[in-house]
Amino acid sequence: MKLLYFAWVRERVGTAEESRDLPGSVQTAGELKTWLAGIDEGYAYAFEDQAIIRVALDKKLVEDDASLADASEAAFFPPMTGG
Amino acid sequence: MKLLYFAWVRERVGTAEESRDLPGSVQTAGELKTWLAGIDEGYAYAFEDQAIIRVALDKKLVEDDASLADASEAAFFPPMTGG
Amino acid sequence: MRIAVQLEPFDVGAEIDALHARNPAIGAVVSFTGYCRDEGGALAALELEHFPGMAEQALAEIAEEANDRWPLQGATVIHRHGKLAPGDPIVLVVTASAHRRAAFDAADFLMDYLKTRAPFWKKEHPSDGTSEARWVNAKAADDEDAGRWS
Amino acid sequence: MRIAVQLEPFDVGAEIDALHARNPAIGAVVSFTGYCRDEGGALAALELEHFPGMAEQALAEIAEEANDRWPLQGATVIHRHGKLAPGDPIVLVVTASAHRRAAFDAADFLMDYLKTRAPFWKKEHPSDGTSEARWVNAKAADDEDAGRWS
Repeated sequence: MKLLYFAWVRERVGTAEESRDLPGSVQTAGELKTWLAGIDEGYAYAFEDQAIIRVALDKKLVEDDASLADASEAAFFPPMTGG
Repeated sequence: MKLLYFAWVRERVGTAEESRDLPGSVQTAGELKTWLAGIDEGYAYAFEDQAIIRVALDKKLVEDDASLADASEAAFFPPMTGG
Repeated sequence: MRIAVQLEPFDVGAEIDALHARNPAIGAVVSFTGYCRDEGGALAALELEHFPGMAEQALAEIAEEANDRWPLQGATVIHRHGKLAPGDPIVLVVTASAHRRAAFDAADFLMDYLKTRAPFWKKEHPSDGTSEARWVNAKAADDEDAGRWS
Repeated sequence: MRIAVQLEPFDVGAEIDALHARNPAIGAVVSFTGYCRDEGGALAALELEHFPGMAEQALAEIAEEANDRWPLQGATVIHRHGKLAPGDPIVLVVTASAHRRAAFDAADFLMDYLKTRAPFWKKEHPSDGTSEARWVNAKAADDEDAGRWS
């Protein structure tokens, strides 16, 4: 799956974009956050407060219980601060 | 006293500006409306619904009970419709 | 505070730029432009009568009141008079503040107050060429809008 | 609906004129321009990161929602990205309607929603030259503002 990171999530994981094979047990956006948090220290730091990290599947904002089944891309970022 | 009229009040009285000596019994803006209404048919028509006619003394909006004592100019007009 | 009552059109972009003037304390500028509508083709022209002297004074007082109520970095109010055609701009309000809430509320307030307190009167000239021009009636809704702020 | 996400500055006056386009059904145009502040001299620059593709899509969805809620004749939303200096314009919202209430409310709504739903992130570069650049924290007040419309 294609994974994108923005703002301080990007800085903490150390990459803007990558591709990863997800284990079958990772079925939802929230489960994907938990799984990513276990990769290494940088990912753990990025996802230390999982609840505030926003997820977009194929460029649509979703809740943590959203299924990854039909998504080809997941993006992770902090709460937006535009405007 | 200098008297000014605007919009349909002006059209009904038939003049934009005039000067009139007021009788001593006319002390307030409201009393001036009533007095003007008695001048002729045009004035009567202009002031037929006295309550909705606005008054400005020396270019300041006032209520009907405002005293004419220090005013040199009184203006009469319908509710404003600018903007 | 910039207040103007004029026959000429105004330049909205130039007024916004002049108010902002690259003042780095300003984070938000809101503008309201009111235009003459054609009322579905029924209106040929709009005539705006005003009370010279009092109009400028009333607009300045309303702008001062907005300035007292909100932390503004500045405000501009321009109202035209004379004969206008559908599509012509009539009135412009611009407000500048550090934050968006104050800029929005002050512009909204200025328009509400201006409608009920500034001495301007609109007369509509119909496009059918036969019916007489008629004075626009004040709307009860405008008094209610102005009442929101007291 | 005109939606743009761009590096370049925008021309507020030209955008307002383009949206109004002398359409005689439009009686009211409201614009909101957000500018980079210098935070009392503490800020040297603001960096705006965005999610390309999703940013345009999110702004278009928010504009559609405004269009569903109010009788608009049109709306424009432009958001810049990249590095901005104090005084630079960041965001522009313009709304057009027959009446002022709809134009004001729709512009207010667009700004509230855009702040919490469009994928942009601000990083502040301090002017003291020694402290590190830092990401702006989302404000609870922005969520509350967005909540006003639900």
